[in-house]
Amino acid sequence: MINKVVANAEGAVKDIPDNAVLMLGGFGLCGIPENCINALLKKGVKGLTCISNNAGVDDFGIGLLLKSRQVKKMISSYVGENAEFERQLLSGELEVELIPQGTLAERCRAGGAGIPAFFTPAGYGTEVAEGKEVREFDGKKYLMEHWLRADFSIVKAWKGDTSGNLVYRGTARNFNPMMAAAGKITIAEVEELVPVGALDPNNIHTPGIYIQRIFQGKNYEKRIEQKTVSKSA
Amino acid sequence: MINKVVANAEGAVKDIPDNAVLMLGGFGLCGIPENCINALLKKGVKGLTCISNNAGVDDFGIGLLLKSRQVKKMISSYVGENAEFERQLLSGELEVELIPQGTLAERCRAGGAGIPAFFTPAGYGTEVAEGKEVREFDGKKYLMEHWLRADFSIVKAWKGDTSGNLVYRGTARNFNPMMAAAGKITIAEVEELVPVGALDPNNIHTPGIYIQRIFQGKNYEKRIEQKTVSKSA
Amino acid sequence: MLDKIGIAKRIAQEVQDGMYINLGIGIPTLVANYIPKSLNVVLQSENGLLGIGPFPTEGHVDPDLINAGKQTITMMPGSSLFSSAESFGMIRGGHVDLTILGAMEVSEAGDIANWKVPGKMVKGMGGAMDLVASAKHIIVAMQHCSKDGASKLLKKCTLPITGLKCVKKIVTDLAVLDVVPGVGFKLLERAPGISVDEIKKATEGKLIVEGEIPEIKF
Amino acid sequence: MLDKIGIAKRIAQEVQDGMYINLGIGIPTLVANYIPKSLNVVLQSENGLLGIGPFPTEGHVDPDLINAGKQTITMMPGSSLFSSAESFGMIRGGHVDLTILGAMEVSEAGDIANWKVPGKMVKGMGGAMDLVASAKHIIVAMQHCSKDGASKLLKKCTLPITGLKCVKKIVTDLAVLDVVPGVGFKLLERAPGISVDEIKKATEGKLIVEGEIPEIKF
Repeated sequence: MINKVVANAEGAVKDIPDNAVLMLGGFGLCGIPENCINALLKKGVKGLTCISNNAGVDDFGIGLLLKSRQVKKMISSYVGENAEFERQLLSGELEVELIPQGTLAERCRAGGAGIPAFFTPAGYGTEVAEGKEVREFDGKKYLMEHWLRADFSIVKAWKGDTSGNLVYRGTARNFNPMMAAAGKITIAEVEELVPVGALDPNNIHTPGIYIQRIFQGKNYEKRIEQKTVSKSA
Repeated sequence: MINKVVANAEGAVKDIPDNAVLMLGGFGLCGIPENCINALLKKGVKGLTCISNNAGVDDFGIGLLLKSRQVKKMISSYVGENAEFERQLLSGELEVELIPQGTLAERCRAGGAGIPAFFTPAGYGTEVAEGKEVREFDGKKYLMEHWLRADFSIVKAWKGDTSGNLVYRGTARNFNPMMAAAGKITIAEVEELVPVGALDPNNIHTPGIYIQRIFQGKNYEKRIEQKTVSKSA
Repeated sequence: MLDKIGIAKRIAQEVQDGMYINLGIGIPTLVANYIPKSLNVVLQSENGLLGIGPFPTEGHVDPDLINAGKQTITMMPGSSLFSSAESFGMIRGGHVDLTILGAMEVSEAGDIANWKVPGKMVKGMGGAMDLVASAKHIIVAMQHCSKDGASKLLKKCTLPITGLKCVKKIVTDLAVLDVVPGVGFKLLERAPGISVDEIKKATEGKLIVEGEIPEIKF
Repeated sequence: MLDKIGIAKRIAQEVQDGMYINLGIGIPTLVANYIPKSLNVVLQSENGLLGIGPFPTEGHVDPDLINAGKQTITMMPGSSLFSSAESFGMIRGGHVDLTILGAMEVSEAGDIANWKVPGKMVKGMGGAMDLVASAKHIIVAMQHCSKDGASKLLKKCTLPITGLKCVKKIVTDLAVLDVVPGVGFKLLERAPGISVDEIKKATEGKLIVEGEIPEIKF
């Protein structure tokens, strides 16, 4: 197998240039590449276009990159819960493109799978449809949507082997598998890096072919956005 | 969880009518729904359209349904290795539609995922492109292909729980997951039926939502088409 | 008049055995608490889970297990986890039997507006547009009127649309109504203590009242 | 002149460290035997496996583990299994670095015909059209001429096309050639004992010969 291991987050992101188009996995703060976000912050790369379902919160996740003004444009489905984000958006410092969540997921999937366009009913009749081709199939109206691809995709997995095979955990899977396949260069950070052969081939969520760099992250905070508990056991 | 268990193959296929459109999982003879094929044979349902990557061999798999003249049309990517098939095709008794394998897989996937059409480069410039819309994206030509859906999808898994969650084994996965999602009614036969909760939620290949009926098959032959061995250990 | 819990309870009556259900944020989330235990249903979370269980107890919170509202959750036995692409494939492909969500406005044609208020901060549509464009059956949980008394059941939506002709049933604080395509809002049940006249007054869109309208029963 | 093994050995020289490779049926399958052990490469089987290993020994045959030619196989450590949709997503998305396949004809524009002979039983294209439409780099393994001596390296293909302008390199029993878009077949190497003139005679399409043409070295 091919060895994709790099030493750390700094090494993994070192050649990401200003104005790069990035995909970042995660839903809310769940399954986000914490180590790489911190390395991008440290590196100070600017003018980024970030494709990510959410934009983090003020002091965590992509919110950190917004605060340091490293993001030029967000392509997301839901971007609330972030005061600095709102300020930059209203002042015109930040561009935002909002995409229905399923369309975003499918556009990333299409990017990885070599499908330049497809039809979806989501957004027909809404402002999302503006400028898009509409076509009817079996009596229902659909919009044509295009693939999304990235210069660099940055994903977070639970376990990964040195050849880049990944396994996610729980709902931290979310956008990570599609984004892993849609990057020209894909960087995976994992909670546990294991030797080749340690993962069951039948239960790999992202085959290593999609991954160019992998490293074991450290100090995962895994912050919870809405801690909600029940009293009874 | 919802219980989808039926007693056996006969019960699972009992309402499949003449002229139904079926999807049948499998690649070659690997991962095919042996029990349901035998039940269809016994039931004698006629005029079937079978969407399946291959058409079995003379005396096994879909080949059995061909021999008993139950199949009107095959939609496949590769149909060699079957003398009776060839005879029926040449005599005009059997219709055949050949589709590039990746396009077939993606059309089934689109059917399950509610995508009525998408673009693929496979077949551009060939006779597969005849009558199809061609469109250029980023300087490359693509064909528009439509979803495939079935009245009944019949899949084979290794393990399944009573609510229809499935796990495949090895390369027997192949077309089964996409077909499972593309059937109006989907029947799953499994080598081992386990209670709800026995499968790891993180390693389910086909979520139970796609499955309407499930049963534990019996007497699996799992015939090998090309046994190939090496001498050294 | 129904409070939020009343609306949730009444919607729970619509749930049938064997359903796969997607619950939106807010009142729809509450519906889960009132589904009879005798029914086997599965709740979908569009961020990648079938089989949402109750909120975890204090010691069992797992940051890798959240719902679409980003709340910590648990899984029922027999759950399955998957990617967002698979999840929306499920939704788009019509595999989810029932979608319950909130709305700011619904039109008599069944159009829904629930994602954007011009002039206010735009947070995004999340999965709402995908859900309303593809769901087989949509029930909306909403207040019949805004705080200043304006009807939210309209001839035409005034806010930006989330989806066209998709809402099938509405449960408000005042009434239960079906959306009958090409006809209007058909009044089915009154909330306790609410008269047909009050519902008429609170409904800007065309309201169909046929025969005696019973009170909601719990 | 090269035999099948010679062609496979010469193609194996094209393999580079770190490549993901799809091998077609026939001579391409043989290539796996001659890839230097020092190179880390991964073989893809389009029916859903990355990491094809050697054929199993007699006692270890597994009916659930076959390659695209339906032969029983084993898996290398670090393999991954997936569906046909994922597999062709990989192929279509350009993630496979090298595709090696057989051909009945190749044109000087790089068109390939390898799936159908009119009048003969049509078995289907399998994954060939997907592979040639999407591969980043395609090497064709083929005989330079048919059994009756007709060239298979043509100005235009006469058989039904599998894909247009896709072949990059050809290794035949007589020669190694690059397909140069808009130019023709560029002769790179001669098979042992074969003269440039013999290759010229055996090539119907435009053949570019520049300078001294070395013999293939193993």
